[in-house]
Amino acid sequence: MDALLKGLPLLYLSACDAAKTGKNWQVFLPAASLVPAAKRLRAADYFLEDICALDCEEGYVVTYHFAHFEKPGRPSLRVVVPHDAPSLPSIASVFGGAEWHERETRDFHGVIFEGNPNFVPLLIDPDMADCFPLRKDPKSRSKTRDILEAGDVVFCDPSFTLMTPDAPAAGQESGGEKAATA
Amino acid sequence: MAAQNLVAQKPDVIVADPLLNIGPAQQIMDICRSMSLWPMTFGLACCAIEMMAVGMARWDIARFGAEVFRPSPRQSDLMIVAGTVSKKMAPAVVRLYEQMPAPRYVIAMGNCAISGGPFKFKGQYGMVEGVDTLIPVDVYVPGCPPRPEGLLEGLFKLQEKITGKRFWPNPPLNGPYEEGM
Amino acid sequence: MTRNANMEHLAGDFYTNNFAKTAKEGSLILNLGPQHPSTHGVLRVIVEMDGEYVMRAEPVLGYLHRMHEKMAEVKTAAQFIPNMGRVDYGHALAWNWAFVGAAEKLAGIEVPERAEYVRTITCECNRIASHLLWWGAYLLDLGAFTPIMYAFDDREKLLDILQVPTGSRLTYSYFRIGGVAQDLNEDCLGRIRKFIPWMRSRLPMYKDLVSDNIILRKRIEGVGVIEPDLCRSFGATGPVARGSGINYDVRRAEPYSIYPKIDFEVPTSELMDARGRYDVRMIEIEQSLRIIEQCLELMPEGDVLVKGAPKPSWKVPKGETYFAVEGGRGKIGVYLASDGGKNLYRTKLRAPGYCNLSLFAEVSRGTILADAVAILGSLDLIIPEIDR
Amino acid sequence: MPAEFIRILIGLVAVAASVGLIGLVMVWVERKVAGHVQRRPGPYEVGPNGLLQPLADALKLVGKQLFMPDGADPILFWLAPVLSFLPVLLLFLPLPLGDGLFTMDVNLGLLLILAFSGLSVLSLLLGGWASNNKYGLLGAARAVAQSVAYEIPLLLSVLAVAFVSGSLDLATMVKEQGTWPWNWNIMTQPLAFLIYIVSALGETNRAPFDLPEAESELTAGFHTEYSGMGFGLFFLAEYANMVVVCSVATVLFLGGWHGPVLPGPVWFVLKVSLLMLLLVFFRWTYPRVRFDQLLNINWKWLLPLSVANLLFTAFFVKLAQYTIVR
Repeated sequence: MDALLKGLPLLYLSACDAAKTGKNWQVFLPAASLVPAAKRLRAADYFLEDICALDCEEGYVVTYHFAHFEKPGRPSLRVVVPHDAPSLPSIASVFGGAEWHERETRDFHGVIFEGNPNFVPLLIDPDMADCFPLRKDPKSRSKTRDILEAGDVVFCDPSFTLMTPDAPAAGQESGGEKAATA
Repeated sequence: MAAQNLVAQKPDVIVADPLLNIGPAQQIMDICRSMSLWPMTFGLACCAIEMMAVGMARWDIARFGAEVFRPSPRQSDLMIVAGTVSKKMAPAVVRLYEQMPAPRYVIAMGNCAISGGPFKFKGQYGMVEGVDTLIPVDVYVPGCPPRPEGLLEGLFKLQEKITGKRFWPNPPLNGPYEEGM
Repeated sequence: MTRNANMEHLAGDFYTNNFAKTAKEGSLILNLGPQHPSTHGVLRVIVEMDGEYVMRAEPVLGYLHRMHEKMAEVKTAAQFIPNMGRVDYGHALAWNWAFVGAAEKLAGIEVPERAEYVRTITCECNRIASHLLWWGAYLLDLGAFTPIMYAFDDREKLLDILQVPTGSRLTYSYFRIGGVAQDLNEDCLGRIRKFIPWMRSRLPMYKDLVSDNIILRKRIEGVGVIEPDLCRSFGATGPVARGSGINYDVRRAEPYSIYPKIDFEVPTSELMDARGRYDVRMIEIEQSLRIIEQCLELMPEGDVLVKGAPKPSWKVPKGETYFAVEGGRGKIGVYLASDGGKNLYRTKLRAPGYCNLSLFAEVSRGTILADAVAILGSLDLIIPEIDR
Repeated sequence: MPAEFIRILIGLVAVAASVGLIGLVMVWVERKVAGHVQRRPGPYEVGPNGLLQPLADALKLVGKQLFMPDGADPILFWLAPVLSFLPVLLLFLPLPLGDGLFTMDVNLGLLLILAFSGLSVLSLLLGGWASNNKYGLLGAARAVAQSVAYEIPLLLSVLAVAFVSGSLDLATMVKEQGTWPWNWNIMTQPLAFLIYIVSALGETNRAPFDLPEAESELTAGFHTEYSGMGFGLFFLAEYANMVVVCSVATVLFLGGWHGPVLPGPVWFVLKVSLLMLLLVFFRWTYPRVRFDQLLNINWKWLLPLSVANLLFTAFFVKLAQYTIVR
């Protein structure tokens, strides 16, 4: 995985315990490296399992799960998009199947995928397409690091603080909440 | 669709009282109607499989003349709402009902069609809680999904409703039950 | 067709209009569904047709969106199991397994060995039932009315078997976090033992009566060719991928439960067409019988539910996980994320049918309408699973 | 000729009544056969063994609301079902049920049947087109393409038999054949018989050639929008067409009313029933063919074969004449 994404600007890369989390690599990317990373995975014959958005305090963590028909393992690419402007480039041109997964993510979480060829509501009635049912209300959001496993860190960009455990346990809720509602 | 009223409209042509009401003729027609309820090929969810099972060899709804599943609503008499009606599906259900020629009957099969069933919860956003909020329902068959016997019993109830008489014996209360295999 | 004032109500809804924007002048736009005999429920496919040829097709989903992922956020993990029986009524136990397995993985619960065998046996029985359902419905799509009756005949026997431990015919919620709800009793095991040779004797008849029928062969051979690369691009799995020659089966690729101990083959077909997918499914029925047979032999005595199994109010420990099983339609994946609260933080269901169907638009381009129906059927669609 | 006129009138009434009856019986037979093919009882509870089932269906259909969709052509829409049914009645007129037992003595009976049977497709076209429904339109287009195509091999195979008997009069054609099966035309024209049966399936839109109403593709095809008796008439016409097709096959190939021991009409009805049963069996056994395959079967196989058959027949008939004259 390390070699596969060499040269791309990454934020965070860690090896995970597959027996517990079901994935063996997790990579946080800046939105700009998403399409190139997807292209590399496509060239390495990976296929897209699904796209899953997670509504956390810091924003929507959009996870792309990949798998391979011959090799074991499940690398996952992750992009964090802010609550107020959830927008990502579409990888539908790389993985044909991503089109529907992206539309589904839009239906549930309201994440916009720029460049999706047919970006209309898929699962939800177009009349109530803006209800975004899986968005959580700010109070019930959790922090990313409370849910996701840090794993064995291979690389971490200094500016990336999502997974670093914060020293003061207090102030966790009130501080994050303000940021989220903004 | 939001602007459009989803609930089935009253038909433009109200069925007028017959000029000459011949009781026996009416009764014969009722019996014919009840013995020839052609359902529409219209499955929504899990219950649709049990609806299919009713048409299959083991239960064979054909015995009661109701195996002629018509794909076109124009030719069917009975709409078996077999499954969950979502808000997205609701306009289609209403339209299908309106496309059926009178006299038409509706069986709400399964808890979802009756009340939203297991999918009715606080904060639900896509479910019609009971198909009877959209179209008039004649018989409710509860279950999740109802067993095929249940649907057959629903059919008998509908026949009873049409003719005012139950044609088939009541099921025994304590068996005998069929041995499988 | 010309439009006039009194046809305004036929002007089409949001999707039709959206689709028609890019339609060519003079082509016919046809809505198959949401009520249409060949869409297996409430799938809707908008097709642009030139005569009998499908120029373009767009599936429209969501007519059976049942908010499973939302429900997971208002229920505890154990309370959510019944939902899994309703996601895919064809192969409900695989979904049971995927969810329960994910929760066990996250909590690190070890399942008693007998429970693993019970799970495998029931799940494989359910897989046969699922394939039989597909087989009958597919032939109905192709205009043969009789095979479905025979398929349901066999399926009923399986349902009778599964009814004993699970208590229901279709929407099972039999697996528990840490095992299964109850053991297979002697009655049930005896029925399974009787069923295996019986089903084996039926398969040659299916082959003679249906699989080798010249009309059927002409209808499905060379129809809907899916290249392996297309499977990769769209994430198609299960019999669809195997029918395209990809040897991918989650039971082998990401082994779980006792499958590593069991000797079975993963059938593939190099034909890549509807015939390939048909053959793969028919062989899988045989293989499932083989698996059940071996399980019956190897099954140890013991508990079927781990001691101190989670109660309904059990909280899933913090963390996230992904667990995949092989369902009748392909790779079923359940992603769980928990913050340690009462309910699950996020549950994402990866439905194989969803990915399989997404390549339909690609494959159906330029085919005849009847072929498009044949392709749609060969993907084995269960709509509740796709819409979730 | 008042006598002739009265004969036709009585015949027409009898035909109309019997077609209705045949329709009812056939509905029952079809559902029962389907049931037995599928190992279930079929209609069972309505009347003894479900015998009253078709009657209930028919009365119910009569009592249903009639619909005409918005934007449909009112005249053509209602004309179509009637038009599909009436010509079929005429087809029964020249059919000889027994020696001298026919309604109208036309010495071009075969021609009359072929001419009027071509009309039925017109009704399908009108019905599909006038109902302002896309499925209907597609079904109608299919019906026309299919009917036009299958008319030709049907005609050619029939013509071969006409060559052998040297007449277009149905009664004469039957008389040419003998009592025993080896005296029937099927022995001299087996290929023509096969072609005829296959084309007949295509002409009557029966499975596996039921493309105009292909359920899984076009919901109900050309009669998608017809409710109640409009649909009922189409339904009835289908069965009536089947009867005609099987009767013609009996007359041309199976020796008509000829047969040992039993009286002629009984044999005739028996043979027709067996052929009908065969068609019913086809329907419940085979999957549906695809549209291009349907046309391929016709243009690439049936048509060349029937032309070849016709040429051979003509050649041998000429040869036989020549040798006999010698």
